[in-house]
Amino acid sequence: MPAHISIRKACKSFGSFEALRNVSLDIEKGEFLTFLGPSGSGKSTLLNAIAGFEPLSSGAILKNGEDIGATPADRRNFGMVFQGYALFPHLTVVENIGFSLRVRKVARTEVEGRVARMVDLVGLRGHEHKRPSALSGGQQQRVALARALVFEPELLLLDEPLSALDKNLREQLQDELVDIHRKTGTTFLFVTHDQMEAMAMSDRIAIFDRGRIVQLDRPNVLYDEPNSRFVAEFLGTMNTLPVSRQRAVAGELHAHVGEFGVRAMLPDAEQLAGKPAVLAIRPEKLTLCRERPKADYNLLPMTIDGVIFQGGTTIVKGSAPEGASLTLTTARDALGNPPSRGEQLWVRWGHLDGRVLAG
Amino acid sequence: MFGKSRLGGFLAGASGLFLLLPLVAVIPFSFTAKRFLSMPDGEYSLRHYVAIFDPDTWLASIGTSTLVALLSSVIATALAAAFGIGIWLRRPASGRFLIGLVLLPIIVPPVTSAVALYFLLAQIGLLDTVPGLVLSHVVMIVPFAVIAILGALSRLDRNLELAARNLGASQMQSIIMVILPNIRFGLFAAWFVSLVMSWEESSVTLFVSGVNVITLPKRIWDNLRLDLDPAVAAISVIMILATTLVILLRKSET
Amino acid sequence: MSTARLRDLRVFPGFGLLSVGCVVFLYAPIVVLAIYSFNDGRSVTRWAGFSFRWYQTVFANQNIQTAAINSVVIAVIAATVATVFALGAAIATVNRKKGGGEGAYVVLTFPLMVPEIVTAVASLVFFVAVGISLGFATILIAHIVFCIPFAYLPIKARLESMDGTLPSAAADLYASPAKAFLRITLPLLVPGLVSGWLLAFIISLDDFIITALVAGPGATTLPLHIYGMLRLGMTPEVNAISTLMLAASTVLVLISGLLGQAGRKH
Amino acid sequence: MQRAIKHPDPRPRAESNIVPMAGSDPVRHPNSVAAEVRNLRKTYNAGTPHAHEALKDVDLSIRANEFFTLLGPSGCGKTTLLRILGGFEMLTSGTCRIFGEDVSRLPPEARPVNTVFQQYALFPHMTVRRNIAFGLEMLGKPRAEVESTVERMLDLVHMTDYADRRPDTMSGGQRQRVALARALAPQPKLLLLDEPLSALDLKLRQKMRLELKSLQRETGITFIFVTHDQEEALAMSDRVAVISNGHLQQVGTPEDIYEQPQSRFVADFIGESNLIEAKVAGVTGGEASLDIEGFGKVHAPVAERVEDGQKVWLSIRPERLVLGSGDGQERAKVTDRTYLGNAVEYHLHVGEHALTARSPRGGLRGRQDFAPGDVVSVGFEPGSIKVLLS
Repeated sequence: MPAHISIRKACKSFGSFEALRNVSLDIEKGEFLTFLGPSGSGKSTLLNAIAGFEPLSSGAILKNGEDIGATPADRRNFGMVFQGYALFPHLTVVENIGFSLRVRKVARTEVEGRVARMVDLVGLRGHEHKRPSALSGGQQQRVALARALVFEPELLLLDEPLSALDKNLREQLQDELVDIHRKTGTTFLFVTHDQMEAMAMSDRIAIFDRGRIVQLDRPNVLYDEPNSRFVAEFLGTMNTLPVSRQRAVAGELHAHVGEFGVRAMLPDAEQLAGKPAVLAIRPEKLTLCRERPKADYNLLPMTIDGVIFQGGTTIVKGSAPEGASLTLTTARDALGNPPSRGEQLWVRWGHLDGRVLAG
Repeated sequence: MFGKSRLGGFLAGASGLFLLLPLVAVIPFSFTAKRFLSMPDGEYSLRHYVAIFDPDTWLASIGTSTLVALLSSVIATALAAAFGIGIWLRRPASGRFLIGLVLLPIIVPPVTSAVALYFLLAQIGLLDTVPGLVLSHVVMIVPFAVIAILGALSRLDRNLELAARNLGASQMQSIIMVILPNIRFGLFAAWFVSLVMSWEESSVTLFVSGVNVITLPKRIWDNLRLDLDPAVAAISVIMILATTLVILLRKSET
Repeated sequence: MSTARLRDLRVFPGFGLLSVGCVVFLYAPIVVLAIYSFNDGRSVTRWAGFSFRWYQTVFANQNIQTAAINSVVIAVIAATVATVFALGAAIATVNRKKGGGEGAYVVLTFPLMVPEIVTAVASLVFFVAVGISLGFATILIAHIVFCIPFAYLPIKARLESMDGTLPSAAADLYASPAKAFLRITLPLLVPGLVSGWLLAFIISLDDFIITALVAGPGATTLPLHIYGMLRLGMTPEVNAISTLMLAASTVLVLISGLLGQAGRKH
Repeated sequence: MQRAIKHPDPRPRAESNIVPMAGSDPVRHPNSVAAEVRNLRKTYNAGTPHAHEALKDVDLSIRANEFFTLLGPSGCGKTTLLRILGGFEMLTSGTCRIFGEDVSRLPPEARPVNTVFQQYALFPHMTVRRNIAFGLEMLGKPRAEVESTVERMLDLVHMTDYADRRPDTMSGGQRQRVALARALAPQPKLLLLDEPLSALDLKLRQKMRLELKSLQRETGITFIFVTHDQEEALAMSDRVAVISNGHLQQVGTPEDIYEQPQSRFVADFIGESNLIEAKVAGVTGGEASLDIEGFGKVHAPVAERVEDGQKVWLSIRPERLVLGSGDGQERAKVTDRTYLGNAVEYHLHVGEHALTARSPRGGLRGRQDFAPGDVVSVGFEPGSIKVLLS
């Protein structure tokens, strides 16, 4: 059985700029899939191509196995929530939501019933006859969502819909979006450059870099097992230390940072042996010690450069051998006396916490 | 923020005074009891205001001006809207060039326009006719209507059109149901500017009409040149009041 | 090819045609006028070959020369004086919402709303009332006055688009108000001043209605002269001088546009 | 109005103890007061129906050599206070002193203070070099001194390569550095910074926090920094003043503000906090027994006098809630779980109360994970409950 939506070898150029380079992707029915990447990485370009706003330079977009590349935007039956919402300013909330049914010449009574159900779903009861300009940012976002869902699209495209909102409201609306996704069962395709937002909401995340999808997986897999230095550094904070003398030993990788031995569990350890590589460790996986830990590997000396108080956690910045900089986060109380600038401490980490990546 | 400059205040006051003084000075002249243009010396009269209601002269000209202004403003607005929406939707590579080309005639000296239109209308036999005058006015005012409509379109969120298409509206539906309603103030502004400009147009009108078709500015001109009729002052006062009224109305709207 | 069809669907063919039609419609009269100014024959309807003879006639005409010099002298003086007034007015009115800035704006732009013929009548009546005899002086005074609003608008726009914290920053860096104005505000206003001056210059150069009414018997300007020529009948000489005026206006506007662009870069 | 220009002494003065040595900590002199405001009030449109009190009786002392932050939500009055210090707004009543001198009536150009504006306000018609030189030229410094100071400043903010560029050809971060250099060049006694990082993107903002902090340390100049970003305030400041609604809410070190909030506003605004209503059920020796409806009793220290039956608020940080299962104390239900990469956030229902708990992932010890619908026990780390009366 063909996938719900398939992208096959999609390429798109604007003049000499290649926005998409040979992207292929299957979107499963009912999933919450996020395109995540820095600006200009091609995620919005692909979204616009799927919506039918911009044709691909080459490649195909398939819906249930059928090529929809030539279908105009108004016949694709995909809903979209725009970045600035693009609500029709001259129409009220219910007129906005009912727009797609009106242009489809749906009977008036049915329009009213379906619009009323959407108004309930997004919690806009009492605001039905207001104009968008009289609504708050969060309410506008809900209207945009209802408008895009009322005609029961097969796919809902969301183009950075939360980026205009402040932090608290954004977190609240993230929960609501996940909730509506669960209730409607519609396939959600979400575009964002905010990695926290992506991790908090998605079933799967596709990470875009310079027109390519570099990794596509569940959020925890991407966070814990990034397949490249780009993914590792893009998702959250990551320490990357250049390693040398790496060799594969029984499915494990043994290497050195300066004079200190490091080990990481790697199924494809053979491939990295002898090539330039970095050791990647999350700041929260590092443990700070005042005495040299009793271990033969996975420990490094660290000279403290600064301690940044962040309320619940404290960030410690410092430098490791070979001039590499290290960042680690700890709970405030874990340290006893906070370390001071210039102090010489040790860090250690577990056998499964570090990863060696090409770079 | 830019400091309180006394010299600036003086220049601002002087500018205002210079600009308004003549407009105010014309008021007493309109109330003279004499038959020629003069300061009233103790005797005031409304006779020149009454004269405006002569159906053969002033009233006829007001009618002609209104007819020409209505026709040319509607045609100019329609042309400008079609041009503006076309450019906005298609965003052709030559868009900026085309817009520049349409706006450029604003800088044509009125005398040059007058000569050119005189020449053209003479060739096609429309000199001194209402259609000829309408055609001339449309040529003169289309660029201004385009400015008003492009202004409204530039404030229109491009995503509105994409949203309409995404929600299933055809191109025509999206123009009628989304674009036009959202530039309605721009359309109105374009129409209103066109109306006013056509109504008061004089430089070209003087050249291309004048015997069969006499607009209000043309009649003022003739009267002033021929017999210094104080009715000219009366009609000027009425037009100044009308302008003030329009400005006040637009202020209260916003 | 699927992508080509998709592109076509976004196009609404009628609009392209209308847009081009609009342009043709606007330019036909002027283009015809310009072409016939190079006609070798005396007729303004039959083409008899290319020649500059009408331009030579224009340049040899003593009356046209006098009128042209009058026009330029009046335009230079009027534009300069009007720009000074407009600069003062703009500085006094911008960013002073409480102090009647809006009222000042209405007063300063009111003459733009009043029909030109009415302004002309009013100016004439005013000069007669105060007893200034019509001539060169009345033309000049009238031009200075009606140029102020045109010079005011670009200067005001420039001042409003200027970052309002810059004078604060100058004061923060120990500049007195006068120094802040001379070192920061004035240099940044230059593009607005130039376009205001050029606009005033063009408006003054081209004006016909007001000039005609306040000119009196002796003084004349180029538009007045052309009008007089036209009353004697349409000749290719009129085409030539009209085309020259168009060329002058175009060049001035292009200069102003280029300066505006250069100004925007900084 | 006084127009006498009193410019700051360019040389470091003994009593202000400015230590312009890169890398070393400045000598702290807690007795020296850099800026002081007393009974400060600011009312906009006073006497009209639109009168708005932006600042209400603010008293504040800012010490020499400190990095002091004014923190609050937008419209709280923090920017007004900064503008009053800079001389861009006149105070309605009260006094404002800078290094002991009453500057209440002085125009900006007569104050020994420089400002980094929110949008930088760089002069667009001048090069970087000319921008930085402007203040020194206005002070009438000799040409050679101007030039050498400008070079030093360019070097300090690493912008020597951009000295002859104009501001509009540079990125936000570069402009920000130029604005800093321009404001530091005249060696002000006080540097005011009006949300200078808000125009930058997240990664750059984080990097600039460290740079600003070390610049302050290197120059020894007193920084007064305005922001609405509490993370920024906690990360950089020596002391923070939290302002809300024109009132000074609390002044203290970042640790104080975070650990010992004195009001619900501060607890909620700085970091995240669970705020729970509770009733006092007895006090013994500085510790109160508190009854939370639908949960039971908890104990917490109280600083102020409270009476039995009094309603109070408890503030508990999400990371101080300990979730567990299997000890028979399960009284909370997980309603939502959000994956955050380095942590997992749980939304809980405890009786009538909705709580948020955050559990860090990582470190060497594994933590238990829960799913929506799980019933769990909730414990509090010792000393994690703060009792608030307002």
